[in-house]
Amino acid sequence: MLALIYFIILGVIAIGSAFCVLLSRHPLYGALSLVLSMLSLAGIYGLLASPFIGVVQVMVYAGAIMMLLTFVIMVLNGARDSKTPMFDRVSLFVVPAVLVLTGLVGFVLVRSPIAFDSTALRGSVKLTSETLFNVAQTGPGYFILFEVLGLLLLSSMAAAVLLAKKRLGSVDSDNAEDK
Amino acid sequence: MMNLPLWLIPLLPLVGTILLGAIAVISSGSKKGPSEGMVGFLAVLFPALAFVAVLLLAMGMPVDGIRGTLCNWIDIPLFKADFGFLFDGLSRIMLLFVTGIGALITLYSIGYMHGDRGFARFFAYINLFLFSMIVLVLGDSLLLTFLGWEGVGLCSYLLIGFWNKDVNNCKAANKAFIVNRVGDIGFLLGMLCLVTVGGAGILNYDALNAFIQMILTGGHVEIVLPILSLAGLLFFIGCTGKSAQIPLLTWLPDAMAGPTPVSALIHAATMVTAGVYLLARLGNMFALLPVVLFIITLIGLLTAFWAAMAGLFQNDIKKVLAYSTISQLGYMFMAAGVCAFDASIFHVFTHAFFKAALFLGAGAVIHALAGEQDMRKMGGMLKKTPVTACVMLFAFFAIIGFPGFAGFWSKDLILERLFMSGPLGPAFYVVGLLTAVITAVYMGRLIILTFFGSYRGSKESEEHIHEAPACMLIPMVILAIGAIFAGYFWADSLGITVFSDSLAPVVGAAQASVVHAGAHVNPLIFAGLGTLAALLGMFIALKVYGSARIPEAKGSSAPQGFKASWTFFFDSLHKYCGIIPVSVLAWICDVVVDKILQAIQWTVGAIATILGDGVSTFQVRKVRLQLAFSVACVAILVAVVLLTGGTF
Amino acid sequence: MELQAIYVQVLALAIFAIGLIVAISRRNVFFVLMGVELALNAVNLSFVGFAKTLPADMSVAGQIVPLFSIAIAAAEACVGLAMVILIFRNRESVDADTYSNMKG
Amino acid sequence: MLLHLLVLAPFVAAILMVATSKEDSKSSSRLAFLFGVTFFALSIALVAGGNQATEAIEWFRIPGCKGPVFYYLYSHGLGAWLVFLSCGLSLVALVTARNTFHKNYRNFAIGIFSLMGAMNGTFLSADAVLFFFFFEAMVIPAAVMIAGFGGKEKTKAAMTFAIYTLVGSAPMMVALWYLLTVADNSLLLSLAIALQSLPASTQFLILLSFLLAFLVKTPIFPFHGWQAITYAEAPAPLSAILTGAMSKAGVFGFIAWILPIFPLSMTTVNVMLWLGLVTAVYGGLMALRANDSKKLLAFSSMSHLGLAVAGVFSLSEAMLPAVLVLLIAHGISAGAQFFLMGIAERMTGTRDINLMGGLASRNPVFSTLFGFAAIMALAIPGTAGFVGEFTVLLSIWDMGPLPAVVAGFCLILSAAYMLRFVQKVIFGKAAREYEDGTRMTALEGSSIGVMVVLLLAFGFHPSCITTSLHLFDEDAIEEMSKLSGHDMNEAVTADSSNVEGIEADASSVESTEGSEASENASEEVRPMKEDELRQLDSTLAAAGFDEKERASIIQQMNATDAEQANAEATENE
Repeated sequence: MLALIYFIILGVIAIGSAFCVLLSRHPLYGALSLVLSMLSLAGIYGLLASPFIGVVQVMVYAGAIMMLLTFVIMVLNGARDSKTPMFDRVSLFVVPAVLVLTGLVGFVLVRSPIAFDSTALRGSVKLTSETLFNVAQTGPGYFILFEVLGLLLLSSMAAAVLLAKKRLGSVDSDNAEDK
Repeated sequence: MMNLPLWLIPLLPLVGTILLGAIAVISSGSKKGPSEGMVGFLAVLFPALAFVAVLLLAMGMPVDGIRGTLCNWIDIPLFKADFGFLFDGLSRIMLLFVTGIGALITLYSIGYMHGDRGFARFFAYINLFLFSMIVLVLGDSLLLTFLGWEGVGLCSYLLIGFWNKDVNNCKAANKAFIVNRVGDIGFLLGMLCLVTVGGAGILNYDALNAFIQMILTGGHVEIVLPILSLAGLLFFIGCTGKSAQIPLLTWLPDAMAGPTPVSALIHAATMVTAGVYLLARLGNMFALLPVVLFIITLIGLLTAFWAAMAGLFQNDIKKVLAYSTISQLGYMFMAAGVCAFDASIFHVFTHAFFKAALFLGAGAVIHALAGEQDMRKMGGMLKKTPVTACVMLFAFFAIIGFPGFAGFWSKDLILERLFMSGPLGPAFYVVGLLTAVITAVYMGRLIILTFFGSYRGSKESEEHIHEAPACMLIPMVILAIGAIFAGYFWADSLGITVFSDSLAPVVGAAQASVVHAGAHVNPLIFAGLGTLAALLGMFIALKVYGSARIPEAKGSSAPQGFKASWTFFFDSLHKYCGIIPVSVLAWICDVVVDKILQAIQWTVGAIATILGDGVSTFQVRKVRLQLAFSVACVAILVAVVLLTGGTF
Repeated sequence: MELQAIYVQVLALAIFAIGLIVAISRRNVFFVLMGVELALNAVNLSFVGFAKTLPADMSVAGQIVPLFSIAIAAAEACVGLAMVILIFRNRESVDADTYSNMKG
Repeated sequence: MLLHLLVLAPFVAAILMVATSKEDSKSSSRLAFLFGVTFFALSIALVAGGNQATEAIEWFRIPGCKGPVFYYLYSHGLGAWLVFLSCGLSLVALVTARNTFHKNYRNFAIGIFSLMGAMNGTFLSADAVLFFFFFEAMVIPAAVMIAGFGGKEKTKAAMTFAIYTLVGSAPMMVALWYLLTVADNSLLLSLAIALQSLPASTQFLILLSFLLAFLVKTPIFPFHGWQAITYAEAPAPLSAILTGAMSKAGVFGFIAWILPIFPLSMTTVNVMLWLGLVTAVYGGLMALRANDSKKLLAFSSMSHLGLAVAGVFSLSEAMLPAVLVLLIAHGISAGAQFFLMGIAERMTGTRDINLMGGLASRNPVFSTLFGFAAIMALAIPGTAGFVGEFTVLLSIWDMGPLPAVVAGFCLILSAAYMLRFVQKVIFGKAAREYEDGTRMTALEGSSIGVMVVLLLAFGFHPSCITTSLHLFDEDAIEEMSKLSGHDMNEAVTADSSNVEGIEADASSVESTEGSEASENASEEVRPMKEDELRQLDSTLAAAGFDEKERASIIQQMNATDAEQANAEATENE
């Protein structure tokens, strides 16, 4: 019962802040609303007996990613534009389509007989680390995936640096030198 | 001597062809061309050798002939054919004069073609022709005969269009080939017809005769008669094509566009008689088919009469001879039509001599006049070219059936057989006789216009008139001698029947099967009537053309090749029944059907393009819109899946 | 009235829908990125929610996969933002529609 | 090994050609020539070697289908001779292209080799999917080469060609896939068995979609829209290959795939026969009016192929060797004509026959060859074309005199258009003043000369072609049935526990599954016997002249089918 109440509160916050993302004019406000939404989701993870994911959610998502996003928004001053309309005619397509899709999927979901299993494991650090690194027990699959993920992050970092750095001889850098 | 293999005979000219062809191709690059002496020697050598081989074989031939199978040709289910040769009485006679006259005319051509750029090429063609002709008469199956049959047609095409710089010659050649092709398809379908009746091996002559014998003894004639008649008719169409009978005769006058020796060899002496040969060869079969025989007689009669009439109106010396050839071929068909196959072959034999002599003589005249072919510009050649004139005169007597000359014996024989052929015989006989009169008239006209009177050409050309060289004269003289004496091989009135005896094993059975119920008439009456006809014709010719005005030659007198001056209505008939319908059909295909198909193709293409354009308007530059569409479509898909209950 | 598994899923669905709408219908490129993040979050939630409906040994995957998905989201955000910076430099605009270089 | 070499090595050769220099056409042409000669020699070895097959290697499995797709090559007489055509024509194409494309010779050679590999694959594959794969793969190099080396309207021609042929075979792909979902595997035998289990209307639909692909490829009358423009715009050496070898794939499909798989109704056979004849007449008439020399040749080949298709659907006993000889004769002669036309185009700079003429005096050697090739196309007796057309006519005559008369009319037409063509191109006087282009080289001349000599040789000795025909001999059928039987057993062991029932005698098995299995087995036997029967027919026919035997082969097949069914029924009892 208590869990349900917490869930409703957190869920309402999550959805509400998600709406704020949708409706806010300035990206910075949107980003902050998104952080709020993510935090409340982290709470729900806790409710669902997955504290580790909740913590990772707070640290990586709400912390790192959103921080990066906010940083970039602030760095790019032009992000604050008032010319671009929030919605246009495309939205007329999108909103009903998504709503219909959601309705359909929701319809199916509601009819499906799912229920919590009491034997489901608690998503603790121990469980996670054992699954990931105890190769002898769970097989090498997750471990390899983990390593590959490391490579992916590394390469994305390199890509980001390469993409975002100012190239010598580019128009911008020339302009900068002129100034 | 008996060990001479049969395949040697066709092989010799084939070797000649290959050698001369190689020489022609190799020397085509050089300016001067190959040595004419060597080419001429090679060209004559192989036909002459073939003649010798035939002679040797003919001497020691057993009564029922020699058979030799070289190897298998086609062997598939339903059908089997060998390269086999059959040397019997019929092919012996045909081969003798084919190779003999062929060798003579080749010799003549050396003089005639002197200085021509395509000297070696010409003789390669001639040798190829002789090869095909030998295969035609020597083949022991219809298929092998067909090989020769189309082969001679091909050579005829090549030689008519020999001077291929003039497109008219090419057109004449095309016409000859295509008209012949129509006939050939008849032949082909006739063969298929026979295969249907008699099975895979039937095309062999021996097998065919055995089959016919089997039918006769078994009494199954009624059963196979319709399809055999069809086959017979189809074969006859083939014969009309090759032998220029109604309705496929218009190509022969045009074929005179070729060099004159070619006209002599191919379009008078040998190739055109292939149809008669085929009729005689299939005599046993034709003897069973009264309807077909009647058609053959009628066609032969009409052709003989019509061609004689047309011959009256020609001004080109070679065209006159061409029509006379058609007319004589008509005689041969008449004879074949009343089952007198030996008589028709006899006429082929004598005709080969005198017609070849006539053509060679005409060639000598044309040669002397440097290419002039219009009779209206000739005249008085008797003094200038006496040998040629004598040869022509003898041949003239032979063709009109002057007593004692070759044509007399054979033509009388045919007319006699015609008369006795049945209830319609006398009528046939009268028309035949009338034709003989007309023959004498137009041939007399030719002789008078060419050799008598005074020269009507230009003065400067008169000085160049000269007698032909010896290598041209020798063959002419030999042929003239043949034209005089060839008839004595079968002088019925004198009781000499060498010729018919030698043919009897082949065609005797067929002729015996058709019993003539006509009253027996003294042969001397026929001889007398024939002589009378010849004399009458000569008299008319003398009266009309000897003294009367000679029509003025108008316009160009160059050989007209494609355009025969007057062919009654057969050219128009071909035009309206053959060429125009095909052209219209082609036009419909090209302009109507093809355009419709293209329109359909275009419409489908256009619809696809429009649809594509329509779809591509959705492919806008807005990524978000694309995404929106895809989301909407996912929604639709999900809805479909839900509604159909997951059937897909 | 206990917390039902289906509630979690419905919540995830709602957030996913909002994320989708944000990602597609907003023209500001930052909102596009944020919409994607929101949708990813919803998916993670769905994973965890489903993991809880499975018996013990099978529920482990539901705990691990969201981790990977979060890591990938981090990589995606990293590269995505770099690209935004790059394009912004050239176009001086955050309107996603002006970025389009496709020939229609 | 030979089969693998012939199918795969051309692709390797194409890849190797990439390594050669693009600018230096000399060196690349030498390498290409070397490869070409090698493949030609291999194809001769294949023809001489008789029937052979490779190991069936499992290639992949299509989802939704029971059995695997094999990489399984099999050479019977028909395929081997067509491979001979494709290799030979490719070799000559490589030779003649040397003087035409100086710059891009390398790319041309790459295209030719990949086309050759695809064609060989088409003619040699024993697996339907493999066949289809190569059948489609042929189009791509050909279209690319047309687009790259063609005439003025090359893009349009390439598009038309590609779209027509690909769209034409699209229904076949669907039908094949559907058939595969029913069949045990994609070999001929199991397809034939599978087809029999389908309802008649489905069978007909599948037949139609198979037919369409081959009709378009051949091409047959209403579907010939791509042909004229493609052959006209393609570079002449490529046109020669297209008409000489690739268009044979259509006829090959009729013989090697349609006839064994589908039980054809009399109506279908008649319709196909008349379609073939109409094509033959139509092609002839169009050729009569064509002024573009290559279009003329295109229509002429359309006419000949129409005749060939009509011959195929005469279903006479003599059909197979007859059609094969016709195909080979046409392949070589039409190929030679296209090559010569390419040389003529190079010399005179035009394709319009009204603007040509007088080549006989300008270039006698060329004209001799040209005339020879035309004569070969006319089916003069003594050339291979005659043997082919005569025997095909013989087959068609089996269907009645009227079709044969129409076919005869085509032969007359062929004389008409071919002579007109020869007259306009090499005879007469030159229609206009022009600079001579590159003349025919000795190598070109001699290679085309060899083709002409080959035609003559086949004309006088066609038995080297006709005796090599054993479409499916016993070994191959055993192999095939072993493959399919093996798979069937596997499937059955997986499904039911009643394995012994299948291996045991059919009479001792009472259960429904057992009887089903025996039914399957008997069905598996039937088409095999059909093939044997056909072979038996062809060998027997030379001896039997009975009128009854001349009844159409359909009835025979039906009768024997019925007999067999009876026999099996008695066996089962």
